[in-house]
Amino acid sequence: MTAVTQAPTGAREGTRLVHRVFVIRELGIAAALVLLVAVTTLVNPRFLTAQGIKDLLLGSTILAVLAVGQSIVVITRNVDLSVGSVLGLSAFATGSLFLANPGLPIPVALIAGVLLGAACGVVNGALIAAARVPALVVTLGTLYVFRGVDYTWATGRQINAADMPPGFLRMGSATLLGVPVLALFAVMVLVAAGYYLRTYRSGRELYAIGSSPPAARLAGIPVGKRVFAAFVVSGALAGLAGVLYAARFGTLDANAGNGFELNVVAAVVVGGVAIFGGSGSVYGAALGAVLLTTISSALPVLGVSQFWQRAAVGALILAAIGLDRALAVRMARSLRGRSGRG
Amino acid sequence: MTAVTQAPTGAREGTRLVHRVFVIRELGIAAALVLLVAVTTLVNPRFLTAQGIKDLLLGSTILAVLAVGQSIVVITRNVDLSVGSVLGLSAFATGSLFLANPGLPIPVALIAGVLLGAACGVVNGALIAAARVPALVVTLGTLYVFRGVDYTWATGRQINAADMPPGFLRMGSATLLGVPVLALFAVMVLVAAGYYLRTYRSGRELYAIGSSPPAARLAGIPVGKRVFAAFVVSGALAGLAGVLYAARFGTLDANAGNGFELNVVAAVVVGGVAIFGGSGSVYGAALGAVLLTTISSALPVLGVSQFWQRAAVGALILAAIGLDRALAVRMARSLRGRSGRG
Amino acid sequence: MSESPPILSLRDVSKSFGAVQALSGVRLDLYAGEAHGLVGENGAGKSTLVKILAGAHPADTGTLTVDGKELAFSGPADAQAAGIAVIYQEPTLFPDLSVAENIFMSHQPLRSMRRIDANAMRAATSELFARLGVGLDPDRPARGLSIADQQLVEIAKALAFDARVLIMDEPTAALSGVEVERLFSVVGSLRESGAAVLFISHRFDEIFTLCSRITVMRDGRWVSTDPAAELTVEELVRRMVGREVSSLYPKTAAAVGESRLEVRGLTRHGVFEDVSFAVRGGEIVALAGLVGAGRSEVARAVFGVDRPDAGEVIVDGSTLPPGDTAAAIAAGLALVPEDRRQQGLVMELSVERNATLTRRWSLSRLGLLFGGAERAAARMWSERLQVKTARLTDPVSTLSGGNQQKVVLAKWLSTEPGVLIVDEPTRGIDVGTKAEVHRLLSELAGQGVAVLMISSELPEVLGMADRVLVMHEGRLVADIPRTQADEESVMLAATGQGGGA
Amino acid sequence: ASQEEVAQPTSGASAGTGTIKEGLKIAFLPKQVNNPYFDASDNKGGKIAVEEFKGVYSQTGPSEASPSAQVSYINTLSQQGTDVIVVSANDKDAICGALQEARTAGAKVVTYDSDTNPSCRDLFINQASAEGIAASQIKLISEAIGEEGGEIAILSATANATNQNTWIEMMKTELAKPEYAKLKLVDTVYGDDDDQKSFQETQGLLAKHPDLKGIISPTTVGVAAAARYLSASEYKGKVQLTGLGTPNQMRAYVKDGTVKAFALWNPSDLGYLAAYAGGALASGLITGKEGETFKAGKLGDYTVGKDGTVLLGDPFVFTKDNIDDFDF
Ligand SMILES: Nc1ncnc2c1ncn2[C@@H]1O[C@H](COP(=O)(O)OP(=O)(O)OP(=O)(O)O)[C@@H](O)[C@H]1O
Ligand SMILES: Nc1ncnc2c1ncn2[C@@H]1O[C@H](COP(=O)(O)OP(=O)(O)OP(=O)(O)O)[C@@H](O)[C@H]1O
Ligand SMILES: [Mg+2]
Ligand SMILES: [Mg+2]
Repeated sequence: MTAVTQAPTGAREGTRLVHRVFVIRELGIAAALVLLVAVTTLVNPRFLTAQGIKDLLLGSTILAVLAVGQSIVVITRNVDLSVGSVLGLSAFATGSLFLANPGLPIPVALIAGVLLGAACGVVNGALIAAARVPALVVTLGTLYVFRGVDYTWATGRQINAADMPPGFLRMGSATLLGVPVLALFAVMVLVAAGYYLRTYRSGRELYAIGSSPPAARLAGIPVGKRVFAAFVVSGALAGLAGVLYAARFGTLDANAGNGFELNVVAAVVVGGVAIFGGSGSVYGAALGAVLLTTISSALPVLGVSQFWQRAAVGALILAAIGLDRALAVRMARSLRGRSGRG
Repeated sequence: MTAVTQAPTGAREGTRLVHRVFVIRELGIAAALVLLVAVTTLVNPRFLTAQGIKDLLLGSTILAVLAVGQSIVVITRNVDLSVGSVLGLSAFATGSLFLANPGLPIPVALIAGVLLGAACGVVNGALIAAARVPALVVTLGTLYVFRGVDYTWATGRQINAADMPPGFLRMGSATLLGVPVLALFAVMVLVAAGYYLRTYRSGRELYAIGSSPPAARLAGIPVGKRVFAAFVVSGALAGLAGVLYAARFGTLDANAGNGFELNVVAAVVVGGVAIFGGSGSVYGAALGAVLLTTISSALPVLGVSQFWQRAAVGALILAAIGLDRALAVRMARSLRGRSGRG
Repeated sequence: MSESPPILSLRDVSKSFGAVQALSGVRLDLYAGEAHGLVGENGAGKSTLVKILAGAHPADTGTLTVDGKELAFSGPADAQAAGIAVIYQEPTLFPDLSVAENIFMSHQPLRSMRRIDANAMRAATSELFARLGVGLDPDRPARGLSIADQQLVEIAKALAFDARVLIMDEPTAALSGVEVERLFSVVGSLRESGAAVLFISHRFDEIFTLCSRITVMRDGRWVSTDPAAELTVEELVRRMVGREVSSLYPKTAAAVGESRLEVRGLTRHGVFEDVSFAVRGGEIVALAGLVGAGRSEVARAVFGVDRPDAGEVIVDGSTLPPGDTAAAIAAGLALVPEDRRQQGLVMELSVERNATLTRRWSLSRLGLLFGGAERAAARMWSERLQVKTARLTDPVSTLSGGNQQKVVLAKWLSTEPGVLIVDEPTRGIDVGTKAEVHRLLSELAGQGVAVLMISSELPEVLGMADRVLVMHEGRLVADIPRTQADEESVMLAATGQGGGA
Repeated sequence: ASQEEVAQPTSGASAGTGTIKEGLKIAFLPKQVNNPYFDASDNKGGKIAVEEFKGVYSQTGPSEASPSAQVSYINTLSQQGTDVIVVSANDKDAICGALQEARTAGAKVVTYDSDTNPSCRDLFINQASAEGIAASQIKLISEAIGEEGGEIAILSATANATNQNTWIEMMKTELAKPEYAKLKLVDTVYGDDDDQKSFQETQGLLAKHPDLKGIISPTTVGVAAAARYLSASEYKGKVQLTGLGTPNQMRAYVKDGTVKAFALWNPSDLGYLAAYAGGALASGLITGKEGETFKAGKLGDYTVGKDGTVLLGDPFVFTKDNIDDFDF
């Protein structure tokens, strides 16, 4: 109560800190990224040539697209473990589509992949709504189901670069003003998702749902509908990532994207999206994805044994946890100080 | 209140149903298992020879041991994603130990593996207690870290059967009265864990914690200590599973147990342990593990395309979710009927 | 007023939760420009009525008419669309979002292309806060707000709606006098602009200041609706209670013995300060105060759930280590928490397991529980408390609310405590069980147990306590013996306007 | 009971004439069924051979290459009274017990592509000797780089892969020869048979070694990933690549000039030979002893070598000129 009549400057300072804390989270990853790139470039200047930058961006694209979708789901206090399988399915579907219709225009393949992914998202969303069971369990089930469908469809076939139109493969490595086309997709997705989450009512409602589901329900937010939509978006982005995967790697079998789910969750966590919803941004998640990929690319250049790579990813996650914890403690202290009765 | 003075028979029926529902969950898996084995045996009678049974049991052992550990953690409303990595580490350690001390007695190797696993569990438990961050995130981090340590240690080496004492390898396939020795380990672990959870105060408290952490804290239960202990047990069992893995497969590299974490969670879910804690039993989880392994063995015998195997696992998870949901609805209805005024 | 048709009207509305009939055949009319008071005892069904008006609960039967049109709300969004804004009794904020966003969630001001206009939203929030005299920064997150600030944000949230019907469920419970005055002037201007206001409060002075008509509810039923001018406080209380109060409170005098619980200078910064009191064996001491005064927090700190910043707790002469619940239990303390479903019981465990969850020492050897001993102890206590259950192995979630309450009591009584702290012991249980619980408390005191009872129900406090301690804004402000305790003296102390200490 | 089943056809055979009996049940058990390589070896090689000598062909196996997965398949095949099990072992030891039991039950066991312990099988059909592979890889990269030579690196599969490690050792021996004095092996990295990892490791190699002239990737996933990376980078044509790959995977990159030549045994021939070897075993024509010979249809005569091993031959080299003759 006292705070109301208290020095308003103190209040302002407190909240400014809170703001700073939120920005600090993303800045922290960005700083880690810059540091990593700088050190690696010092050791080996070739790391940051035009080709090097292109490789970094291309390498992060697929994980970043998945991370954007995943963070939308995680913000609502859910999780989508099926993204790796959806990516695999969509990648194989893209290849099959080109195999069956060699002259297919690229946008059609893109749309088909996105639609297939969205359909998988619809399955996830519908099951979660119908079974009222944690998304973790449902998407664990569909992880296996989608992958099984992929296996059954592929029956051991492999689709190769020669089966796909050269124009499509060229998209996988082409650049526009030095920026890879695939990365442009990721940037478009990121900016669109980030803008939507910030400036549209339904976007803000996703945060509200993750922050407190009962309060969201009382506020008249259609919780079920929004969560459903989040899963459809996540599926659609995984579908898009599948098409990008096909364009980038050219060789496709039923194993594409196997095990990606945990990498994506790791990227989201490193990017500062709270796993229990309500806070974090897609920008952070995308930065997390870039950081994780860059680590994998930088370690070989730095001459660090590749065996350490996994450990580095793990250390990064634990460091992110530590940072989050420290920031939370600091923020709680500043907020407590200001609203105290004393 | 009215129901109390109302027809007591109705009340009795309602609660009897509730009881039935709890048992039904495990019976459901057992029935599915029996049905699967029966149908497969009808198709091919050799599925159920002494050798067939032995193979089934041996195949399920490692997953069952992991599932027991995992369900103890899940019951407390946590999850341990690092078990696959701990298994890998412990398996490689066992091999290295025999490599360095060819004459090492088998029990020493067992104890070493369990201790190593428990040490990993201590790391998990301590991080969770210190960071107060969801276990999902922490164990995702240690999943990478432990695997990274494993890689770095192995540096591409492989340990082969010839490096291990024949007695140890014989343990991997020996039988005692027709039951494989490894399966006996699993049964011992299962019975001990089941008995402990049912009849020890601290075991009971694990359920209380998962069911309602604030209630548990008010009841004077040392929540932090118990959760810590659950992670240590899960780690120790993953360590034991690693030793069993070494005995069974004989060939060890740093990839042992890669990707097991999701299979284990799947087994636990199929076994009816609620992912948000508080209910389920280790028996159910172990049955879930046996069912998942049996499906994989039965499909080829049934002549079902092997590509369907993953889809079958997914379908099993979704069926388990459906069963849980149906039971929950039925139970809620019976309770409502029982306590309604009408 | 009654010439024009009501904006909103309810007829024959009933609602039950399992065994509890929260509402039956309730009616209510709200007219444009009126402030309508709604009073009733705890558990009379006021909040349930609010939730039905808000679309948060569907009514079992009955009709809801807005502007002459019969409506069926399928969710809160429908009620909002019909122009109904609600301040719930418990704050419903989003901790991660900013205060401004909390206020405007789902109806943020928009600019082109349906985008949120953040600047307009911030400005509107500042303006609302200025009207209410609140000094909060619109950009700070809701996490960490005090109960009073949360309540103010809730009020701002409802005002932001420009609603035609504004429903306020105990909005003033945590507010100070200045803030209440501001709120009333805002409500006054709303009324002048033609809105209807439904106002729920336990403070009669507020009801009479603000409201032109008053509806009384009792045990989920509509009792009366009359112009405020035709009513007196005594008449209201008579209608609310409607029964012989004395039979509800079978307090028997007990021999008061040694001091068993002593609290000295207990402090948790920002929550309560320097709380000192003592409870003697055989004595029932009530801890009264307004919602949010800090009573539950004191109980939790005494019990070691929360670690106090300063002060000590002495049980039977020995000082407890701070923040150690197990030690408190071992020393003979027992706490029946106010939120039983969340904190008191493990809903999935059976009655017997719940009942013996805290009985750690005598039933176990080396941590091993002997099924027989456990079952016997559970049966003994269930019988003494007359828990109605088919079997002791049933999960607690299958019991009615009152029986759950008894299981919580059994759970703590089975530890044979020397000091029993009960927080809102009769919240949400029906009249018959209420009397049973009271009888039991009195019986325990008779056996020499020191009982500390936290209660927001004034009749319960007055009927049961040997001594009434009153808290106001985190401080102990009065210690009133039974003979001098009456409604007025306790309320004055609780609202910080008088009292001794 | 199972022994009787197998014993019977033996009596009808005429061992002296050297023909394989008809009606033999021959089952292929690859490491993993959803793998184009095994599709080629089994369904496009083994199957043709089995049909040539009028046996009954089948293929079964796990969808995931995990050590324990093959055991139940072996048991099933043995229970079904299969005469010959042709298996590519996911684990040297894990399936040994099951194979021994199958042999006790009367089945002949032929391993191909990836061997078990010699004691657990009758014959191993070796696709190519380690020496042969190493020699061809070094020869190909040397030819691709040309006279002046330079730095080369190896992109392997996993660090634990036994066959990869053997080949790498042999390549080092090969490089010590005077004709390769100008080639210098500067690095060995592991792509884990994963597209993305292989991409990153290739990137890393090129960044770390500015003067790198050539990459050898003796793994099908690795060579395709490296080719895809090079084909779309500024290094295309400047850094040479060779390795072990399948024609379908590599077709695009051979045609666009990223890769001049790469090698692989013909997997169809491997399956074909394994089927004939199994047929000969089950017909009692050979027993698996060193020095025995048998005729493998269109491939001609083969001799059993040391440790019951039959060598398919030298790796086949694919170039722009012949790649369109193959489809696997
Ligand atoms: N969700 C629920 N489930 C079960 N019972 C409920 C639920 N909500 C309310 N009740 C019961 O309905 C009855 C009426 O409760 P309600 O909250 O409407 O009372 P109230 O008049 O608002 O009391 P107070 O003055 O304490 O706020 C109580 O007996 C309560 O226990
Ligand atoms: N979760 C919380 N976050 C911040 N402050 C809190 C929280 N819970 C309680 N408080 C503070 O503690 C004070 C006392 O709350 P408490 O629940 O103890 O009151 P009470 O007197 O028991 O009220 P009630 O009648 O509701 O039980 C409140 O004013 C509030 O400022
Ligand atoms: Mg209320
Ligand atoms: Mg309270």
